[in-house]
Amino acid sequence: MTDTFEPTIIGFLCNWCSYAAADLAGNNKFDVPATLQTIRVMCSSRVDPVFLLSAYLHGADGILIAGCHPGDCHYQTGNYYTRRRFALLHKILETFDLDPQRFRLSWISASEGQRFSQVTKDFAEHIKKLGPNSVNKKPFTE
Amino acid sequence: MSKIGLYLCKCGPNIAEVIDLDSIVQSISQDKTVAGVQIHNLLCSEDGKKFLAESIKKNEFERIVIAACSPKQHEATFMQVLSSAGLNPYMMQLVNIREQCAWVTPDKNAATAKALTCIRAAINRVKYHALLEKKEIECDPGVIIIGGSITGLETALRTAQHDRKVYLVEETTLGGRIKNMRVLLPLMASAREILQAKIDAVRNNKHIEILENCTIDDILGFFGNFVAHVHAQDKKEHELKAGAVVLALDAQQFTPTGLSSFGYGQIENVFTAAEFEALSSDKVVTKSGKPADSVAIIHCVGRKQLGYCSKICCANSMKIARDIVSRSSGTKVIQFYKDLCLPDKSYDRFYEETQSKGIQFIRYNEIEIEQKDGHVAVKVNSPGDEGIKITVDMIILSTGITPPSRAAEFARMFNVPIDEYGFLKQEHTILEPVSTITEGVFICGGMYGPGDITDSLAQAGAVAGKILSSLVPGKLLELEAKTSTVSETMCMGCGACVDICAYGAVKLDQNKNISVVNEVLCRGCGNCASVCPSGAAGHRHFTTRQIAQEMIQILK
Amino acid sequence: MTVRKLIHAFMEKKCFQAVLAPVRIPSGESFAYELMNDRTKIEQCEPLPPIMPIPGARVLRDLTRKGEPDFKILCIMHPCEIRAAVELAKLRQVNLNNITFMSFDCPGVFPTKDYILEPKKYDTSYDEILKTFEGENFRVSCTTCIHFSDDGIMTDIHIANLGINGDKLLVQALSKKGEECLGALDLSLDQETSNRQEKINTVRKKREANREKLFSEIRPQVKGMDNLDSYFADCINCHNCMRVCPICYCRQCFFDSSDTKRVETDNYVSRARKKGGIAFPTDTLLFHLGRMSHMNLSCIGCGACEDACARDVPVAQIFNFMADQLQKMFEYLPGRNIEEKIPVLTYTEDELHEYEDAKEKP
Amino acid sequence: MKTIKIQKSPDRAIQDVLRYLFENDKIDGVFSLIKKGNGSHVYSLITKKELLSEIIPTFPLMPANAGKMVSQLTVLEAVKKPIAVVLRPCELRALYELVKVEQAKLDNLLFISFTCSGVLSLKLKKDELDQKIQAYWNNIGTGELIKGLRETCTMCTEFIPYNADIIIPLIGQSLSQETSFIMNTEKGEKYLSGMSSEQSEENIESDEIEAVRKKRTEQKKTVFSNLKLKDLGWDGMINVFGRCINCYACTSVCPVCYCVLCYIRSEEKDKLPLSWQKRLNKNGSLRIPDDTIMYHLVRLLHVGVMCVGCGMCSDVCPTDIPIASIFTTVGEHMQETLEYKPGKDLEEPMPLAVVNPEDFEAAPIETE
Amino acid sequence: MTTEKNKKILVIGAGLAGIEASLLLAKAGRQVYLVEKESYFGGAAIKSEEVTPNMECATCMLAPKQSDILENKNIKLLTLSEVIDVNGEAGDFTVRIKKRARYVSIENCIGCGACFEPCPVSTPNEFEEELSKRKAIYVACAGALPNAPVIDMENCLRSKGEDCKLCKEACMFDAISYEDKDEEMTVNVGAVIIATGYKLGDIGQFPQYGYDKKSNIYSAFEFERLRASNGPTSGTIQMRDGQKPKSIGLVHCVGRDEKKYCSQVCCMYLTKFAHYAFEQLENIKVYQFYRELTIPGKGSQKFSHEVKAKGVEMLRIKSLVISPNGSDPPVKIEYQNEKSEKKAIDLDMVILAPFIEPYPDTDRLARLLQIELDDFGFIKTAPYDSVATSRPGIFAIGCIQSPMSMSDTTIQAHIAAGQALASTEG
Repeated sequence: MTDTFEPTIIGFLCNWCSYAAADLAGNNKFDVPATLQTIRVMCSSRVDPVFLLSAYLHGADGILIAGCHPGDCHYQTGNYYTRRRFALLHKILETFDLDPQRFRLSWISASEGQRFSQVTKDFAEHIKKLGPNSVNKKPFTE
Repeated sequence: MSKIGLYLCKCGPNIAEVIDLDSIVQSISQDKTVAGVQIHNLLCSEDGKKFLAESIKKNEFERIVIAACSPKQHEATFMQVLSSAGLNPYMMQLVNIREQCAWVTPDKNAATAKALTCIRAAINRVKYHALLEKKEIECDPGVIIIGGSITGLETALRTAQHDRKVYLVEETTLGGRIKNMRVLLPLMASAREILQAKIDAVRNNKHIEILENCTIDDILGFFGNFVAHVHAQDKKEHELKAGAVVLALDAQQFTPTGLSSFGYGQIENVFTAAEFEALSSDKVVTKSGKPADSVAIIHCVGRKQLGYCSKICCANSMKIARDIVSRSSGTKVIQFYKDLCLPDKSYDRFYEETQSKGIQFIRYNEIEIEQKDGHVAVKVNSPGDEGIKITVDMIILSTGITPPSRAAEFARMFNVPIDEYGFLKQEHTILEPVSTITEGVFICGGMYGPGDITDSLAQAGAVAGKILSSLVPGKLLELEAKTSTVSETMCMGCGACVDICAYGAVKLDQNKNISVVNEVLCRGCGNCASVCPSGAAGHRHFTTRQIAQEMIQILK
Repeated sequence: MTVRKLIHAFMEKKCFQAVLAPVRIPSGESFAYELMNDRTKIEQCEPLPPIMPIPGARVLRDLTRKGEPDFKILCIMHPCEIRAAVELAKLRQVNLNNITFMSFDCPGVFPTKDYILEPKKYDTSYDEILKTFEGENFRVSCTTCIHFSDDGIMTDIHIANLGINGDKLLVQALSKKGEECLGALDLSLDQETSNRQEKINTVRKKREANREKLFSEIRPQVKGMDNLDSYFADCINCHNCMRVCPICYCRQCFFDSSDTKRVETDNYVSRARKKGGIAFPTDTLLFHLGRMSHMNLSCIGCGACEDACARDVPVAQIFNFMADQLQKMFEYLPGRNIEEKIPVLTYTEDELHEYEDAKEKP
Repeated sequence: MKTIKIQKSPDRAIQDVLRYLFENDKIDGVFSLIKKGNGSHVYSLITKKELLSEIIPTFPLMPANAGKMVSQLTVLEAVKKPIAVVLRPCELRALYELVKVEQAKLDNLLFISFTCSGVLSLKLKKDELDQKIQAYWNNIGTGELIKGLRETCTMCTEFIPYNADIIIPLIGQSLSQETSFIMNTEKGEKYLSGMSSEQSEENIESDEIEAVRKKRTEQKKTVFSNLKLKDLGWDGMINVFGRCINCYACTSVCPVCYCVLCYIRSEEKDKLPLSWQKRLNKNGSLRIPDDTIMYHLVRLLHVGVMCVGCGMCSDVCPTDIPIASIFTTVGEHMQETLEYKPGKDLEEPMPLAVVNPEDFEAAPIETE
Repeated sequence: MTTEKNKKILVIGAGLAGIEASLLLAKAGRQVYLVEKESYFGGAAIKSEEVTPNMECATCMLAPKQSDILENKNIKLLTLSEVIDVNGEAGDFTVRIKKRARYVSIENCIGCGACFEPCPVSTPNEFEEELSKRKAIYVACAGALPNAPVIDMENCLRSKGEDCKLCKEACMFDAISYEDKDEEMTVNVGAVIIATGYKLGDIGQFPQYGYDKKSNIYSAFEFERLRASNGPTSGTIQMRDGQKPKSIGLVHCVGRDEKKYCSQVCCMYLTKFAHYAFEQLENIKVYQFYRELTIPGKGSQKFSHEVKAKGVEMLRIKSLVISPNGSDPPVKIEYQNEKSEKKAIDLDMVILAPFIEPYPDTDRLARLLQIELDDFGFIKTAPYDSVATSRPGIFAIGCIQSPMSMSDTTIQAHIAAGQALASTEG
């Protein structure tokens, strides 16, 4: 069953580093999983934890946030806040055992096309192993 | 429900060969979400752009989705096309089905499926796009320079031009720390002459208004429109209006009082380099007035405590040494150094010449200074031979450079962060070295960090460059359109957004107690939008609604 | 000396021009906060009422959000209410200028629902409880509250009523404000504080035990989507918990806003299609988890949410359980000190690496 | 009127009908009360016919007013494909009111409802509920007012869903093994036509119904007189609303309180520090929050005429204030004076909306 | 008498300095001609993975600036171009520019890269310091801008008389035309800014370092590319044989004695290299062979201490000789420490920090512009007016006038922009 399973992975990419990396991966024709759907934001700090929550509760199988490496933020400090918010949400998910492993925060710089491909492939694999987000199979729960 | 037009770009075979555009056209037309779909071979080509503009006009589309390459490639291009077609350029969403789909997805079906999803998401998003425009505001090209140091003088001279008023505010009198110097690196030129030349130039420049013996009370406003309140010693109040503020205060010298091993303040004839330079006498004499036959100059005093190499001391010590021998030849000068830092291509020569003048260099690890019958003894252990002991008449401590005394105060005034050494943080160490995160507030000289006169003048010139290029008389200031917003009806004024904004672009309105975004300062990262629990803070073109719509569609 | 006398003394010395304290409502079955400057009125205030219908922090917010009052007010509240007020002050919802807090050792309060049905019964038992701090039927949050005394709370004047015998009052000044006020009075000092500390410790031990027990019971109940869903099974999305929460200060909750509540029909239908059906009202879990991510770091565990729940969902318990972990994670204790920054409004550069996936080392 | 009969208990029968509609692609989804695996009762939008077995439309519990729920579903746009909505009369009336104020769209909705003998209070604990249920079914024929019903239900005389497309008479029925479906509208006929089952003619009105109506009218009188609203006065108000904790639960569950942000919480109502001092010095004391009674009166003013008396507000009130009874009674008076019947006819204009528009404008409806 | 000055500005060299200067000038509303010799722009900076002292990602830093250049209507970027003649005076220069043929039309090309694969030629990739191969039609590196390839005619089979059309056939946009000719254009400008930058000195001239392109003795840029995640090994530090090194030697001051000047930045970037090594290689041994440590200014010392703390062996030396070792480890360094003791050590990998020298044929450029050079061959600037050359209206910024850090380069770009604006006012 799970081998036919094609997950839906949402990737929030910051405009300056990770989105550029995704483009670079494209220029180099590195593989990127077709199951990844990217959403472009100016800074990873725009990614409100509530987005992640609703993405998950509305059935996303994997959720990735990617931004500039700490210290490289195009907006000085944005990604430090992103990290705190992500950690906070992650802790909540851990405690309730709501598939924390379906969420990932990665730092991918504009030159790391290869890495973008690697990170997304690994993540997609990892999600495939986890199988579909159970929320989708439960009528009447979110 | 406004008419949405969808355009698919084949990008030659780049997209078309991998993604089955026709099937996409089919399924999209089935959802009836768009008013029209068109495929084009290459939208970014001249004829592509023409086609796009005409087609938009002909079909009276109000919102456009373009599936082509990365926004980084052609978003700007297509936004222009929209404007030319009479649409607001922000009524478009560009879907990246090349770099992030066709080129990275070998499996054609998968690629087509992925493309379809992104396109649907974009359609669902563009429905909620709002009309945006780049605002333009008037701004004052004038400059307020704080600090009458050589840096301040230079900045004034470089910025003072017709149509640009420059205010030079100095707490005492013009000149700064160069006043006490005899000669300047690298040419051993006369400090007084150079300084005097600058001061005269400033005094004779009709665009520069000098406010000596004046203190800044406060500076309000923001880039393009600052208002400073200044009061003179005679209690006279001034109000200065300008577009930019330059912090050009002089740095200070590290005072080695705490460091017992150098005996500073306890042992006679131990001077800091600055003190020594300030000594007016032509001959080099000890406190007791008799000529100093031997002088030891000790490098890197305070480097450990400061945590950085002050860059200029090595060369400066050589300068002093050479000044000494030139004034009283026969005086023996020894330099005790750790690492020779000679940050100028001419300095290796300078060093050789210095040596050739009989000035001796000894590397030290540890050093200790003590009184010895009227003289000063230097106990050194240095690599190679341990424990030398030399007696001299005078000791000069080459001390490090520290931030201006009022650095912190001004940092607070402009909410500019301070680095761990007490200097003002640059907006970006490499790309914006003389700017701060508060737009329109620039730093040079002592505010910037340790450096010699060449550095100071350079920084001054750089500040001038920034100001001349960004505040052009008569030219309006164009603002970012994708800024943050705060809903007056929803905001409770908790100030979370104020706390996290790196640019001080969000401020609390004390009367209404709600947050207000200053669009001049906002760079549009959207951090405030996600820290705001109630969603009162928003991010133009990346509204919660827009992002949610995109996301929900993907998950359908 | 009684608390009321003390308050009068303060008023006479002009330490305050008004008092904000709970007063029994005319019909007698509940309490409400009143702002008073009239002596006879103050006579009727109930410094430590057996219930907490509206958290004082919310009251103080109503009073001071738009600016400080230009007269001094003494606020008499339960410790948790004061801690909440301090959190709100950090969030600029409460203005503490001209506000002086008076707190008590708190034995806990009863669920408002129960109390209003038979106030007499609860009143009598409460008088007993005040002596021993032993009692039944408290709010669950109260039985697990360890900040019931003067620690972990930023108060000004603390009245120690636990372990103080009879007619004496142990009045502590815990801030400059507090000292000034006490300084204004000439009180006969009496070092004798009997066995207060050990009594506090016993109570705290007991509460800690309860806390441990409760949390270990909850953990399995909320593990996994199904359990969590059952935990909130009866929730009807009235958002009462949020409205009575002393921390939730938003004029309008994000989860009531049109961004969440007014979306296209198709969004619901397609969600329903995915799994066969969705419940209405939608997004119950999103609301609770989202609210958690918004306010839980500041949650002071007063239990108001559970108290106000129309369907007796043990909201407070799950929120306290989570708050305990989140607050430990950032070594943050809400209401302890106004200088302490709320963790999501600050950062340090070198932290939380276990949550990020940085450059991997090949 | 055209009627079909199905030899099953109501819930089962309704499931059959819906299954039929599903299988013949007459509907794309069903909106109804269901019982979840974990025992909770919620409204739900169902799109798989396999899940029809979960629905229990006539189960006497109202976790939320279905009218409000359908409004959430259709506030921005009408549903694209037909959906059958099973709901109670008062919920349908609420929905009609919401349509009038542009908060819902009826297109593509098929309404199935039934003569309603009320619902049990949400305040009942699980075990209480289980006992009450039996009593409820036993008395449904006679319409005996059993304990545990919502007070407003006991005094509700609008228990016939005149606007539903299909009406199932429950009152006066034995509820043994037969359920009738009266096709109240052409739409109803269109949908049920072709369903192979026993056809007949039936009327909604009946002696039992008349009896129940009487009973409830009596009850209404008693409740009203107990409330003693007439000689309540300010002190009385304080006694009734004194324990309100301003949680606004009544607003958030009220089907006809549709504002995104209630006027009472809008920033116009924020207190300025000075406003306190004046009043404090005048009265010597001041209750805070000070606008509790004001709030209830404003709400009464805003929605009184639209009140359908569903009773949600009382059920969610944490301090047991009989809001519903007060609103229903006063509401009815207002409605009588304005000769307005909420939820009866879409064409009937909103009386108050004409009178005092600002009240509504105060709360922004779209905050984009 | 004052003649109306020409407001256009010519910027030679599109590295960090040229980019920064051009953007400021364009911001002020000025027309800028940005002349770049290479087929891509970005200069030496884009070769680095990270830059000191904050170890920021260089690409992330420059990419936005580069796209600003490409999108800015006031800036005309001329790649593959050189200045061949300059006449006139400050305020009114006439400049002739030679534009070498790209054989690929930037307008038509959409940068899909379909043309690379079919090209039969394979030749060392200069951008990658010849650590990898490229085709005759190529882009310098992935993500190079402008996003269009160039044909290197020396190596193209067509220059060897063959009628190879493979790339042309592969291109669907008819972007390739073998008929392209070099062009000349003349522009009139009011001021000229020279920002042609530097190159690393040729180590070959100093036999004692035993440097060649086959051994495991590397020059700085070779190592920089090894670490670059868009480089030949996509960022994996490895020896010629693909093995991971166990020990690395970093050699400072290569050529300082001979050239008689300090190149300013080597100490810092070698420290960065050490950081790279520790970041990537488990229990790696790192040795630094230095004389004087030049790490001036804020932040630098902190960074170097942090790296040292990871276990760098700092060896202060008087002299040293490096030689391939045949055996394993493959490199031998014999050195004399500051106590003049002779020592020797065998290492897997040695990285040399060569002196920084002006960009090739600066003297030609200087002759064209009639400006003076200093004794080191850099463009001579005034002592207290650091970007002014010996001729009014002509400014020199960045490493073409002296080795300097990136931040100093930016500072000079800012100055030059300011002075160019001022000097062409009115």
